[in-house]
Amino acid sequence: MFRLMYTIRRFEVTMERAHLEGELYGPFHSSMGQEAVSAGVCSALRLDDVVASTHRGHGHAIAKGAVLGRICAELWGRSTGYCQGKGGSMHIVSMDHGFVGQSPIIGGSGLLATGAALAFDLNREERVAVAFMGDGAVGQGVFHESLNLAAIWRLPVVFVVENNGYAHSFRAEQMQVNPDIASRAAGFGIPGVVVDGIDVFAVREATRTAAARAREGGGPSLIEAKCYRWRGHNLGDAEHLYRAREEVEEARRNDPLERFRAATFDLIPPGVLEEIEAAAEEEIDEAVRFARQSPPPDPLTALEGSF
Amino acid sequence: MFRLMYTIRRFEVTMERAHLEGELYGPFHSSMGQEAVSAGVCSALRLDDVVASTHRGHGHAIAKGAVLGRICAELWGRSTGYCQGKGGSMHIVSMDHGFVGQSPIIGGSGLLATGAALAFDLNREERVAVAFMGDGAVGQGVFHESLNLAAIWRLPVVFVVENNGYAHSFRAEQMQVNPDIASRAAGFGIPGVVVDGIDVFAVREATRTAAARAREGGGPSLIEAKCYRWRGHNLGDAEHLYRAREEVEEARRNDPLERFRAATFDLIPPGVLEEIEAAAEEEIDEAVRFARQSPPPDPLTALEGSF
Amino acid sequence: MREAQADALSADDRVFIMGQELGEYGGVFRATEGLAERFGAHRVRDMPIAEQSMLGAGVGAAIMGMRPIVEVMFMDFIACGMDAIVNHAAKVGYMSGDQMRAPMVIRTQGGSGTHHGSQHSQTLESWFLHVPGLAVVVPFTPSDVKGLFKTSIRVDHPVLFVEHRALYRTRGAVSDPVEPIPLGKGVIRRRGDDVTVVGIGKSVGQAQIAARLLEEEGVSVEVIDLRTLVPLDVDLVLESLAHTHHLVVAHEAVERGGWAGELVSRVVAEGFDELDAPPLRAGSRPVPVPFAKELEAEMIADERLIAQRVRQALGMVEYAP
Amino acid sequence: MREAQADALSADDRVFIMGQELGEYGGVFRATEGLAERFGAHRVRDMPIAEQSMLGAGVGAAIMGMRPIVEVMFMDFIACGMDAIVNHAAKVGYMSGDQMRAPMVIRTQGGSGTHHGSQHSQTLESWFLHVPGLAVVVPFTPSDVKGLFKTSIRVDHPVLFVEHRALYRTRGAVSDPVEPIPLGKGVIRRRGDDVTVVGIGKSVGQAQIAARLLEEEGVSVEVIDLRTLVPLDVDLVLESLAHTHHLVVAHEAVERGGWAGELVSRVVAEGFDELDAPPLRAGSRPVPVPFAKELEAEMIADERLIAQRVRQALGMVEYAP
Ligand SMILES: Cc1ncc(C[n+]2csc(CCOP(=O)(O)OP(=O)(O)O)c2C)c(N)n1
Ligand SMILES: Cc1ncc(C[n+]2csc(CCOP(=O)(O)OP(=O)(O)O)c2C)c(N)n1
Ligand SMILES: [Mg+2]
Ligand SMILES: [Mg+2]
Repeated sequence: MFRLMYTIRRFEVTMERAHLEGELYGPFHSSMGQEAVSAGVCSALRLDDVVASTHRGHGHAIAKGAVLGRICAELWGRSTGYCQGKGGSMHIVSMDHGFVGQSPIIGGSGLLATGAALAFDLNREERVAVAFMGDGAVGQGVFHESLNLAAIWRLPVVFVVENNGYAHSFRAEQMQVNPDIASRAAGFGIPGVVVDGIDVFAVREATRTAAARAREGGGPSLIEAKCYRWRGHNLGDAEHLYRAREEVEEARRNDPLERFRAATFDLIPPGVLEEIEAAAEEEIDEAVRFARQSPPPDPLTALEGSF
Repeated sequence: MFRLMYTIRRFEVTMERAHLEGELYGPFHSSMGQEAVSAGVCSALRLDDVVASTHRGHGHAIAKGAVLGRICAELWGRSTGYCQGKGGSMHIVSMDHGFVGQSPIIGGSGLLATGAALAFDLNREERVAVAFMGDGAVGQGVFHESLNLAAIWRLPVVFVVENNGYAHSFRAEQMQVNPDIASRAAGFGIPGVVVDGIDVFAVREATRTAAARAREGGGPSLIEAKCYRWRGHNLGDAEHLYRAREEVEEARRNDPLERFRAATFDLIPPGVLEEIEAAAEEEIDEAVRFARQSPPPDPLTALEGSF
Repeated sequence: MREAQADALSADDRVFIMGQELGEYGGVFRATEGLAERFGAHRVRDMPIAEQSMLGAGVGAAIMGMRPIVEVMFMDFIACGMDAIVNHAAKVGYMSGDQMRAPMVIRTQGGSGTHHGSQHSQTLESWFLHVPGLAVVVPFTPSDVKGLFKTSIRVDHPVLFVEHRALYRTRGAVSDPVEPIPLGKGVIRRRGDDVTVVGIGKSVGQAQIAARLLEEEGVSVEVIDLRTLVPLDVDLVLESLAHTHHLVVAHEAVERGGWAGELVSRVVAEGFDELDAPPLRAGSRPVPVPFAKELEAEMIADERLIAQRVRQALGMVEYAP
Repeated sequence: MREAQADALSADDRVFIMGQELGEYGGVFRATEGLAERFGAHRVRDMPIAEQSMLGAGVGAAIMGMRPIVEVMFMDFIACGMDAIVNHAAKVGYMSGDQMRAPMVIRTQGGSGTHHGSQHSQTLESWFLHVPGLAVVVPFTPSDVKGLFKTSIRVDHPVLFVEHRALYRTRGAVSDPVEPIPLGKGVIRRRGDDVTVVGIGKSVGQAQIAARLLEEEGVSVEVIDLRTLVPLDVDLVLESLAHTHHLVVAHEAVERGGWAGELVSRVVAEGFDELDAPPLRAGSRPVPVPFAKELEAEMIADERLIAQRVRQALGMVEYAP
């Protein structure tokens, strides 16, 4: 789990730099600060469980096992990317790893996961579908439709709302009267819990419970993971218009990686984490090399694959 | 109130007959059995409050004061109808009476009422907007979006869900895990109450409370009025496919008109209600005459009024 | 339609149906009658009223290998589920670099004639020509319904399958077993020499009626049923024009922005020299569909309008939009 | 745009703005910067992410006499609010027999070029030609933005007002005070003799670039900016054709099912004899907009495609779709 979290952190740092240096293009939404949610949720899943994600999905893809080189190559718009350059940062898919796609249409991930769970239910498979969503998704009607469908059909879905405090510039308190998103669950007759999204163990535990329940036919659950978005909404976001630098600094003191270190201080021998870090960094460097060396897609492939 | 309820009842009976005799065309959704909700809600409102309605809206229109002759003429597709024949049974509007329209797109009435309330809020007017909705609307995402918008902006809206047990053939229990629709309110931080939709006094009381709250800036409320749809979903509905005749007969014993009579037995002198009935019948006959004698619209008017 | 769906359910375990009023009720137009009993309520699923999530869940199930049939009761309600169709169903396959596909059939029906008013009478298939990623099928005869459905449920892409309310009671011979009909192949429904009238669905029937009317006036009309709008069988139209040199394209949808514009533009670009006169369109007037029958008759395109456009295309009367 | 909105807010109490990121943030494209401070957060309202109810509440407010400006951040998200626009905004006035009107301006922006991928790059205004009840405005120059906005906010019907992301930074002289520009009147942006190229918004700029390219090849191009799609200024195009006799219609939207088909059909029906060659369309290829720049360049219609279509229209090279 530390490896996952560290990889995500370094990945975001590295991609951000590549963007600033003009090597990458297109929108970029960093998941920095939210690593414990990605890692905690996905480490509680099986390989054949599936995850649907959002515009802020790098962490989810990595945590679900997608290959870094192919993610990088997609961000670089190369033919070796997961989507052969057709997707980009907001549309990574790795079917091999059950990462069934991102929907940057707010609320869309809930639909995809509900549908996947419906497929599992029809095929009597013991698989679970997870929808990552932002707190912004809670404004959307489809969020509620998904909860309701999953509830009445007892579908194996875990809805994970990453409440990082903001939907772009909009604070969660401005978007709903009741600040606990988990409270929406009751109206649909499903469990709703709040977890500390900085604590990877707490997230994993909550996900395990929800996934086990889903697998046993107990139906969906809603997990609200409270966390904080360290970066601007996207690269180039004029953050200062809506939040103070001090607020961000304060929040960053609550670092999921440091929290892990502190929690495992007595358990993990010195040097082990450092080794993991080095290995992760090496993997990322390698992925970047792969992306850079990959050829761009053949333009004519743009015209293939659609009715 | 008795007059309203009785008028609605007789109106539906009369229109149904005109339909069966081939004089009317198009879909027809009878509100028979739900008269106490229409009358209870609307009698708690002021003239300049507004009501948005659904496909099953005759009762709402009548209760809000719309003129019977012009409603009839619209059902007959005549030029003197409220919408000059462009609307029909599912699209009555009477701006003069604050009956701002029906939306047979399930969930649409909630949007219209929320928007009207927004206008009142912007203009600092002490007016209230009511959305009538069926239990079926609770499946729609926009139902939840409306509740949320009205809640965060504390808009003067009263959402009235007429839970008549069915959305066409679909029973409320099949559509949601938690059978009390009012329970959805809590997730949005607004009051939600269940009332007996057969008891016109209870409905009126609940509406008064909600409307007063809205008028004082207290924001929206959700009222669930439990009632029963006496007729098929629409004229020609194959009811037997989904509900037993006995169930309907049983429910019809709980007649809102009879309930009113029983409740007021000691208060209203004999003969008074009969006089009211006679007057209402006369009014309906007159309305039908007006519709029948009105000319059809000039075909060319079909091409006017739109970009 | 019922048989087509039953066949699909029997033939392929991956097929299931979602929609409102499907189970006990058998569909408001009876197209799923008895199917829930026969195949179970899990494969013929009644839905709450929630178009966006019904269609969206269809996409989610499709990418996991299922073949959902999703029924949108009235085409007007497609507007409630547009995001699921346009942004998800039509795009997930392409965007993923073909790692996934979203094979699903979105069944719906639309059109005027039952006096349901403006929000229940629209003909909206033209929107979907403009949405790359979807096939659009609009069958006319009962045997085409079956043959095209058989193909649609097997295709690896989402298909919008549009029926017309007025055609649910049409009867016609259906071969057994029915052959799948390829998408993108129109048929000539009637041979003629003077003008080609092209339509889909209900408009084909109206074109045939118009052809009979015009026969009395000495005009010989060829009628083409395109059967699918995506793919669009422009070649068949061009072949016919090589013979008739005059074209009228008919649809009940509002003329402005309707698919006839696409066909006319293609024909003009690819077969300008075959045209002896401007191709004309016979579509409905640009207003919502009103309730009253006198009003509806004024704005909806019907056999009379088609006949009039033919006369105009042939220069028998002057053209007026 | 910011000034246009500020003017509207000052001039008319009934005007207010709803959308995401509008208040403190000033809009993702800065079109509402400072407005919340100046006019108050109740008149410049930040919205949760809920397109359907944002647009639907706009309709509800409009029928009570307000004049909402509703901003849909990316045109792609219009699919999430389609029901409110199509079934409500466009129809409530008509259906009510004119007892009410729903005057509102739905602002949005779309198009490619920022590599946002398939779900954030669409150009979808063509759908709305097919929705009677809405005006569709697509301005090109900064002064047209102001002039057309001024009219749009005063019109008694809903107006879809489409901006292009690439044009937010365009500068240009804007007269003060700005005159309202009537809807349905195009302008000739460049005079030419050999061919008329018609576009809207960003495509007008591309047509001008193409015109300069073609000048070097000895081709003289007339460029028309339609400014609004509904109403559609067919007369101006016909006038121009009386001079040039050749037509190319350009838009970034996917060619299949796009509005160019409407214009071509109208022109052919009403001005067939003026045409020396088939009118051609220059629109994007029928696939979703991909992320990678090489792929996007292949499918998006741009100045090179426009120039090529002009050559084809003039018979300089052979036509290939
Ligand atoms: C349907 C839709 N509306 C609006 C947007 C624009 N948008 C993109 S991200 C975003 C904020 C999302 O906030 P949240 O869900 O909390 O996710 P976070 O960015 O915090 O991870 C918005 C409004 C969108 N992508 N989709
Ligand atoms: C968006 C949408 N989906 C489906 C329908 C079809 N439909 C019409 S009425 C109805 C049932 C409505 O049930 P409910 O809301 O309980 O109202 P009731 O008929 O009981 O008054 C349905 C599904 C519709 N009109 N609109
Ligand atoms: Mg957030
Ligand atoms: Mg009901």
